[in-house]
Amino acid sequence: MIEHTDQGPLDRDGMARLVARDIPTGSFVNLGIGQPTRVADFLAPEQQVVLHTENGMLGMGPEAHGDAIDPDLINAGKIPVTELPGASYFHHADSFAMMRGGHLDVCVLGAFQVAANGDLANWHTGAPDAIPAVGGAMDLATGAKDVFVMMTLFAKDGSAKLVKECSYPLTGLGCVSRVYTEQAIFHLTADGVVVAETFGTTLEELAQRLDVPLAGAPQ
Amino acid sequence: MIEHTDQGPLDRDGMARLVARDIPTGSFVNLGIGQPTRVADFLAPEQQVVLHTENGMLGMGPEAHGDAIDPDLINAGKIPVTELPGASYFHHADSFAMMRGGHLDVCVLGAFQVAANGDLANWHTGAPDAIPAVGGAMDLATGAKDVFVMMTLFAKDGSAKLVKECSYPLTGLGCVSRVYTEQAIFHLTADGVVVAETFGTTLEELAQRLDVPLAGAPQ
Amino acid sequence: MVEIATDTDEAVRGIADGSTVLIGGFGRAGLPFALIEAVRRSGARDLTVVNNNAGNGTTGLAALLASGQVRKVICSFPRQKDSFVFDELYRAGKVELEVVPQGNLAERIRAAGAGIGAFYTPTAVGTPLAEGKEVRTIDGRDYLLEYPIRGDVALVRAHAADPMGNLVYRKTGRNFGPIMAGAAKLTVVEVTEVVPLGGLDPETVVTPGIFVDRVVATTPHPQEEDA
Amino acid sequence: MVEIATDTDEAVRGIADGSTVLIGGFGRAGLPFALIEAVRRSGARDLTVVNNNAGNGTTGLAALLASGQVRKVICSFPRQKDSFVFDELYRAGKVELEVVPQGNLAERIRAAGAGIGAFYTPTAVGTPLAEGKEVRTIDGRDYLLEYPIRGDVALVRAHAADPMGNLVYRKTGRNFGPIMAGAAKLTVVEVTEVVPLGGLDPETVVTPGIFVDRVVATTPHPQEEDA
Repeated sequence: MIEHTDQGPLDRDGMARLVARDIPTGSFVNLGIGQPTRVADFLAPEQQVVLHTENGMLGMGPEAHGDAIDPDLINAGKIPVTELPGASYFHHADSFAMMRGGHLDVCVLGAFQVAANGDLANWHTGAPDAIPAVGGAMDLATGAKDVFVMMTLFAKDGSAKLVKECSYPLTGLGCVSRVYTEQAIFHLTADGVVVAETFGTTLEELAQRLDVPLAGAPQ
Repeated sequence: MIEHTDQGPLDRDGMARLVARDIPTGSFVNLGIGQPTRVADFLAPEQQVVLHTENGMLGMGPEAHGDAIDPDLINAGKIPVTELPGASYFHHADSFAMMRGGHLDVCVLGAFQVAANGDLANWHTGAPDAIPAVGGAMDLATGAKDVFVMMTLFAKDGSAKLVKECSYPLTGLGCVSRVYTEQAIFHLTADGVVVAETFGTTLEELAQRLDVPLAGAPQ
Repeated sequence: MVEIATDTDEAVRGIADGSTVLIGGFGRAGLPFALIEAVRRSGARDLTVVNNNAGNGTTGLAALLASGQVRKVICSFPRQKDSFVFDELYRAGKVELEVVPQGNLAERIRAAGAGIGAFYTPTAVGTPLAEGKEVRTIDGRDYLLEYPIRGDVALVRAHAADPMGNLVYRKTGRNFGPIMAGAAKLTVVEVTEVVPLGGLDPETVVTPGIFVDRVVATTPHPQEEDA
Repeated sequence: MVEIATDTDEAVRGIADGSTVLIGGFGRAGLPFALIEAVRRSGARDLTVVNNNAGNGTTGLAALLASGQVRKVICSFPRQKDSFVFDELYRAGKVELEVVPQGNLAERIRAAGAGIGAFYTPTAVGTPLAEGKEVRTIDGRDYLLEYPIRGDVALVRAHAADPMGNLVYRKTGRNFGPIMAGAAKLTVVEVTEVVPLGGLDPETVVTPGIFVDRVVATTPHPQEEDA
């Protein structure tokens, strides 16, 4: 466990950089819509990571601009993207079979809440007037070998988002293996929540502010 | 009902010719291994029939000879065949999805026995020392919209092959819609077995020799 | 041979009120914009629409919704920045919604075309979308039982067709087209180009013509790109 | 990037005794003849082999059977004119046999790769091959419950691969390759040619490289054509 107390909390790029750093070489990776998309900017070519987009492509390249925009070539966030050499296209049933069948090594998702046991809530606030919309979130959460979550550690109202039990409707059960926040990286393991690194805070401080037991922290 | 008493029973080509005649224009058709393969020789170009082979092809052409033989291009009977313009290739799961999903209009199969209710027995004699081998027979019997059977009406031991109930192990339940034999064409309908045409015999004679009720025949 | 329709109105003729209409496309990629417009013009009502989304802006699927022809939407992601037409109808109780996880949606459509009676999927176990669904434990893992989604009609956009109805797509425009084409009683496809027989390499055909009933050539609709 | 093996022995290294080995091919089309030979040389024993057939003549799968390395065969059609090696072993009780209708076999292999826990199929209902299987009536029709067939290893023959492991096939040689590639923990592919990166059109890739672990270039074995 490393406590980076010589720096403040991570900014968004800092979080994305660390997620990228931790993706094993040669992985097949799906980056969720929004914040996780930024991880692509920090993947090193020598990592040889292949990006999957669930609307039917492996070997997705960076966002397309100007003349490179092709309305038939978009990512899951409906942003125009590009194609890398060695890419392939497939239909939706094949794309989600790839995911459900456990062939994706890592997916990176945002979250409203993650529970200590790996339960994920990221699709619905539970608000009575919200229109439900799930997209591929449940498929990704259930299908990828490793699910990394990127989120702020606390909500705007100050409540922690790493919790004993999710209060929001669930996306998947026990699926999250790592949580990247601005203050710390958490590994969710069979032995409980392990803090891997802290940023601008300490394990002890985190243990005081969170309601979940952190391995190795003072009780 | 037409009684062709001015001629003898059909020969094999005669049966194949009548099956071919009765396949509706524009049909997608699978011809079983062996005798049914011969139907292809009698399909008229204007029928625009597209042949399916379950090992992964639509638009199959005639048997290949000489230099046209390609070891990667075979039919379900493992005979080298050719490719017609407008053909397509697909993998086994897609090929049988096509069949099981009810997209094939007609398949033509051989049979050991067909029951009056459309039950088919064509994969196993039930002999205790026989090595069971089913191939695509059950998939075809269950999947095609119409299953036509081509067979002799009587076995070598003189027993009828169009029966009240199959004694051989079944391939599919209630799946056969027509039976082409050397002596008659039978339509298996909700109202029972209807003789459409006879060859070298009469409805009355058939009714005497078969143990299944024939619509319109004297009791 | 497939029917090559002379225009989109002819291509969509005969869609009955109350039909379930599978509509390809993810966002605007692969969206059969011209066929949707033709269905709108046809006046067919009381439709159940299956699409990944529930319309954007004021054209395409949103226009079909706005004209009151849609009774129910089955999709994975109705809520978008510019899904205001759907949002308003939904909040007013004027359209039903069934939300299905995207992969279960795709697999249910595939199952319809493949003659699968039902299947067990791990996706959505333990979530609100599992409510009312049968759960089964297989090899220690929980799965939900899901049933096929069949269409009376499928509307698909592909890149090119040949006279047999064989189809090829362009890039991520492929998405739901190949599975929807197999899952409907009547499959209508708009393409940029109809090529002559022999004009498609048999190795590269994505949707065999057996799944296609009618093809119509249309230019990609201008609104497809800027709406 | 996929591993490009220098020879077939390297390509099949590490296959443990007792493995389930999915072997592509229908007849000799798409049969990974050189990889089967390498498995035979490896001496791996007690194998369960999944293939459409159960070997022909004295080479390929028949040779693997003859060398006593196969405990069980799962196939749709073992009996052929020249399947005497299998026939003899089977009659002597030296090899187990599970006969599966060809389409159920294909769908069970697909299900393994697609993460489907089980599925209901109409094929084989009411036949001896339905014995012991769960029957369920859905919309008035009876279906059997079938489970996935997973492989420890898949041996596949394709036409060409690129350095990402993307594959294209030739004609009816495609058969079981694409579904077996997804259904095994380790997928080994023999190809006629490894092309440079960018050498395959992304629209025409049949098996994406995500399903492939090792590729080895081999000339189609001469015995493939005349054995």
